[in-house]
Amino acid sequence: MQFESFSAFLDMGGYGFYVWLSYGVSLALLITLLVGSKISNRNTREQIARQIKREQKLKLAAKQQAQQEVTNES
Amino acid sequence: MWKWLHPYANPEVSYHFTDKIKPWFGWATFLLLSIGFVWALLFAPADYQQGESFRIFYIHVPSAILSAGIYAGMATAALCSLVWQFKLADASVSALAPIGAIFTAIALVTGAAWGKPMWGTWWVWDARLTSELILLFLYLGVIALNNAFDDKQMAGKAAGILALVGVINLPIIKYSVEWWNTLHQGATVSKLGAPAMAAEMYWPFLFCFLGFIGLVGYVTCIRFQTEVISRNKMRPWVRALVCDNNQPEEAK
Amino acid sequence: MAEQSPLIQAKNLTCIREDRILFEHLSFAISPGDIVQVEGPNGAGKTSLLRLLAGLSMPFEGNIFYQEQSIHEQAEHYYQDLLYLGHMPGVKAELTAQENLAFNLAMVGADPELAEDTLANVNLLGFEDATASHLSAGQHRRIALARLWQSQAKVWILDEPFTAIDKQGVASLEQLFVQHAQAGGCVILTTHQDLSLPADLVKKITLSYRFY
Amino acid sequence: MAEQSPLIQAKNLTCIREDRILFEHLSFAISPGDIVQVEGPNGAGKTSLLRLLAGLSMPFEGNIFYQEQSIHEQAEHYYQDLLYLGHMPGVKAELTAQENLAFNLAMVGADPELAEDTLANVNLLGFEDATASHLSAGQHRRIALARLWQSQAKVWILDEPFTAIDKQGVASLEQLFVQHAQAGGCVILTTHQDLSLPADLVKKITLSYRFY
Amino acid sequence: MSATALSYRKTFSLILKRDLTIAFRHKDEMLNPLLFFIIVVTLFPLGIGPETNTLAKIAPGIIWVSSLLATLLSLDRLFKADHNDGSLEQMLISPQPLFIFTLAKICAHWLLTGLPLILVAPLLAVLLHLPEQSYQALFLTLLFGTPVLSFIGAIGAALTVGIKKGGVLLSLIVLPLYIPVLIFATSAIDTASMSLPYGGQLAIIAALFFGTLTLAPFAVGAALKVSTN
Amino acid sequence: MSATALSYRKTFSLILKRDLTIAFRHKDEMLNPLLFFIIVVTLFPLGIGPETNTLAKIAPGIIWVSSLLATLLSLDRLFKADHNDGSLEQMLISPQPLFIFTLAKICAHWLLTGLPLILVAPLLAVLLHLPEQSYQALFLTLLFGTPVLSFIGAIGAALTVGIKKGGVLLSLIVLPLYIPVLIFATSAIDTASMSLPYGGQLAIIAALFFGTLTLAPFAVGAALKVSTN
Ligand code: HEM
Ligand SMILES: Nc1ncnc2c1ncn2[C@@H]1O[C@H](COP(=O)(O)OP(=O)(O)OP(=O)(O)O)[C@@H](O)[C@H]1O
Ligand SMILES: Nc1ncnc2c1ncn2[C@@H]1O[C@H](COP(=O)(O)OP(=O)(O)OP(=O)(O)O)[C@@H](O)[C@H]1O
Ligand SMILES: [Mg+2]
Ligand SMILES: [Mg+2]
Repeated sequence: MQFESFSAFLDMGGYGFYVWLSYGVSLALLITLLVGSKISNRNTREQIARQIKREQKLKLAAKQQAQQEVTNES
Repeated sequence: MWKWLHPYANPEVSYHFTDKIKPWFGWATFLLLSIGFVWALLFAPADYQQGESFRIFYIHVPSAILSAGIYAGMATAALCSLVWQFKLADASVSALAPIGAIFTAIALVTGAAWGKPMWGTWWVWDARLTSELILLFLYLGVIALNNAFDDKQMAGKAAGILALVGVINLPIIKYSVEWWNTLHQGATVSKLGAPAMAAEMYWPFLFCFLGFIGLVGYVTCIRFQTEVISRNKMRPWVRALVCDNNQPEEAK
Repeated sequence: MAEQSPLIQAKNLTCIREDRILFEHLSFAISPGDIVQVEGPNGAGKTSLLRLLAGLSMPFEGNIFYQEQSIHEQAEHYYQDLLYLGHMPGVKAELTAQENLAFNLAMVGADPELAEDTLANVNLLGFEDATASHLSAGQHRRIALARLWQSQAKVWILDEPFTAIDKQGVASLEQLFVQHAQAGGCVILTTHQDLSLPADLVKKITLSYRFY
Repeated sequence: MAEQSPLIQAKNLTCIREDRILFEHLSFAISPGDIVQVEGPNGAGKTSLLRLLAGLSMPFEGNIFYQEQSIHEQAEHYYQDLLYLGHMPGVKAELTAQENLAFNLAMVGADPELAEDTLANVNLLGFEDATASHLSAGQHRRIALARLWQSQAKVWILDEPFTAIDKQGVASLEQLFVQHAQAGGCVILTTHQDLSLPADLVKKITLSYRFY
Repeated sequence: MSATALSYRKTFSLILKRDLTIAFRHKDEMLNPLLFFIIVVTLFPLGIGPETNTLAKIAPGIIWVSSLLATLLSLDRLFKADHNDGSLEQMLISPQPLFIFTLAKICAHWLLTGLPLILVAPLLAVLLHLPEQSYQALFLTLLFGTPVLSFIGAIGAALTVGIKKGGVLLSLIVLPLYIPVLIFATSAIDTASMSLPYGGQLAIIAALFFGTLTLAPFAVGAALKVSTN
Repeated sequence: MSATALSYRKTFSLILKRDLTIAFRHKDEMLNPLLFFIIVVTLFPLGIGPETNTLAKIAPGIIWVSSLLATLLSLDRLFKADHNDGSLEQMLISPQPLFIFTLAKICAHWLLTGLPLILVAPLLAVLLHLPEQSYQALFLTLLFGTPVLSFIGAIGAALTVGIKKGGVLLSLIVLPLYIPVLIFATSAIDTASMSLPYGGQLAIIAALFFGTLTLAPFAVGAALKVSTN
């Protein structure tokens, strides 16, 4: 352990601002990257699922329409 | 010779393969980075010249190295996509670009935050700094181009061409910037030499570096999967996959 | 027709745009002498099909053959025999009618001197030196269509060639198509107007609009 | 018709473009309830006439009156009652179908919320969120035409509204024109296709092509 | 029967919103103009050399010339897209007065080229080692000066909208008109760097701003009417 | 029956001639690019101040950055016009190989933007008080450097041709790739001003020229195919 106290740890021998700025920004960027990637993965899945559902609905509607036409003709 | 690669050119196979290796990357990253950061911040000795500010080193250098490494990977993928028409390769171009950009940004920010106390200025037009900045521009260009297309397939190919042009340019840029700076001798800054590093500094660096590599691997897996499924929306296997995965989530 | 080998053959074409299947497993053959009208409501995929046939985009699945060779494998040969006019037919607004046509003719190896006479065919006599941007919508399109009169290409793919063309123009185009077909070429076109050609001359490919 | 005061009156119009007289001393009156088809071959001056009527260009000679006032002297009043769609109908390729329509509706003071339902009228259901550049030629044009269903304007001036529209679309547009005319509006349009409306509903203005 | 008259404000915001939506179809495109300025400004040290003193001396000129050129680069598209797809025609025959339309177009243009410049100005200032006492002057001159660029540029864009090639012609018309802004703005920043008061120059720029704000929309309207015939 | 195959040279000259005709539809427009460069370069002394020494020092940088930006200004139109009116499609399905077409387009672009710059360079050099011993270096770097700008720029233009909004994106892609040319060219001129040999830099620019000459047309072709789908 290189530091006597917590405040010394925070101070970083006078370079606290720069060290914590570096670590803070880096962590923030990395977490953004990680979370952003996960979110976009989930969004893509959800979007595909939504589309599948929509298609099924449209397919059903098309089928019903076709049936109606058949009954109308007969 | 390429026979063994053949099954992995199939999107479905490579998707599942990625699924398998992803958790390994995840755990490795978690372990390595938590050890590395604690070591770097708490236990590694301060530099005799730079004092505690040296702790920036443990992020700065790994991300600087990775920023170049990821570009190399991206360009390789682009080459595969262009020459062998690998559909998956341009998915990895799209997946890698943002990761590389983030690491380049980290190298720049940490470098600037290190430069202020060490050199007394946030920024100088030094060769290394400048070429890192240009690398960021190249990454952002690739990302912007990738996002500008609505069609993912086209986007990946176009971004790949740009990445490839960029990689031909990258050595030229690096060389030119280095040369430019030595010619216009100006406010040159004495750089930290490369002394044989002490072991107690080297180990935490290694942990951080490997941790970052693990992180790159993990995020690449996630992004690659996203790209693959969004390119294969119409294929039955993606549809089955999405339906399986979503049902339990909705049940919760 | 069975004795002739087909000029163009589509096998098992599937086209997907914007995640919508426009058509699936479409197969057909077009022989010399055919005039094929691709029919369907707006958004059915007529233009998409024509662009596939012209090799301008890649099918999601399936293959297209010209004289029994895949069009992507021997693109140069195919393109020598192809004339494609899309919705925007490549008329430069800054050039005059004659310059436009002369360029197009020269690009396919025809004599650019013919441009002036050819323009007379499309009723553009007197407009040779008017820049295309100063012409009416129909005249603008006629510049592009004028190429047909000098074309040596076997395969004509025309996307709504009659847009903005008056009735007389449509009639003379239809005549030209018949001539071209009789000379052993084929014409693939889309139009929302009915062709006034005898029904036995025209084959139809009908695309229906699919919701999903 | 004599008892009604005309909506639009053209007096003695002369139009000259590129040193060619397109028409001379043209006078006509359009009353509420009229559907007027401007006819003529390509380059006859149909578009030029329509642009004059919309106040987009100035006649070489003559005047145009709306409700007995010159359209240039009370432009704001006229433009409140006017809907003009030219060859290029102002659809932004970068916006979605719905955004395009909502903007157009909002600009004339209609409720932009109606956009979604209105798109259904032109068979664009399901394409609300597709950017216009990703639609087919006909669908692109339908976005512009959708405004007609919500229009409160009395005077509709439409330059080749049927371009790229399929038969069903043409039929429903024609119906809409009749409704609009019956409600006291007027429609001035050009088209090279024959209208399938009964001949007594449609008045015609025929421009002939002049060589000099 | 006639359509409800729209308030000027509503019309303005409708058009503004449309233009911004087109520019920012994808969210991340908002970053592009910012990035563009950083890249352009980076070119100068690379071309000129890294000496801090030289850079600091020419920094105001560089930032201002960059913004002139960036404005120019984007002017061509200001009305041309609307002209080509017929939207401009629709605006000309809308019952709302034309100056609302032009004002909205110009505002959108400023938001897309002027504002990003103001936002990245601090970063550019650091990159070019601008003395700290000039920061405020840089900010203020950009704040009042960039709208003037958009206003004046719009007149040129409107005059050339009907011309097929355009491009260079536009620059020829517009650049000479930009010179006053350039001179006063850079001189204000230079004065500030010597810790002298620069209120005079700023006042002139502000006057230009208000002058063009009131006059340009009408001039643009007239120019549009002429050049679309 | 099939059309006579055209020689590559004929195709090339046809396309080149067409592009030049379009640009020179009106004779007087030939002068515009020249005027444009002169005006742009005039902006710098106005923005930076008239001291001879400063100007002479930054002159190479300014001339080169201006030519970078001027190239950029014209790149947007390089393929977009052809894309919008369908000519590009026609080229894609012509039996002639695509690289002839792209090469001709790029050459026309250089003749319209690069060449004028070389022609006015002496004038600009005088305006900016460039030392006389640098004139030759300026000329030579422009001669070999401006084609490189056109070649690289064309790749960017081809990649963005299908994108509706475009604009800044093209600059973002292209400008970073221009940096080596900028650096070597300005450093050659600087070296020359100290009466030192600048053959090294020039050789590198020439290498870039030949490299892009051979590679760019193919890259552009591939990019066009991708982005028109
Ligand atoms: C914005 C400013 C900076 C940037 C963009 C930057 C960029 C880089 C790059 C690109 C590398 C190369 C990594 C490799 O070997 O591949 C690097 C390494 C390094 N940088 Fe920085 N740097 C910056 C500021 C600083 C400062 C201020 C210091 C210390 C005072 C510093 C210390 C180092 C060290 C020690 C290395 C490792 C050298 C080695 O052994 O390879 N950097 N930096
Ligand atoms: N922008 C223009 N500038 C100059 N002259 C023009 C312009 N547009 C059209 N003209 C001239 O006016 C004539 C009539 O054009 P107009 O567009 O009115 O014809 P039209 O009847 O609408 O033809 P079409 O059926 O082809 O649309 C053209 O032949 C042309 O000579
Ligand atoms: N550039 C594009 N990008 C993405 N999707 C497109 C694009 N063009 C068309 N589409 C999609 O393909 C469908 C079919 O378009 P296509 O142009 O083939 O129709 P079409 O049959 O030619 O119709 P029209 O009669 O209106 O010309 C459209 O509904 C649209 O959803
Ligand atoms: Mg179509
Ligand atoms: Mg017309």
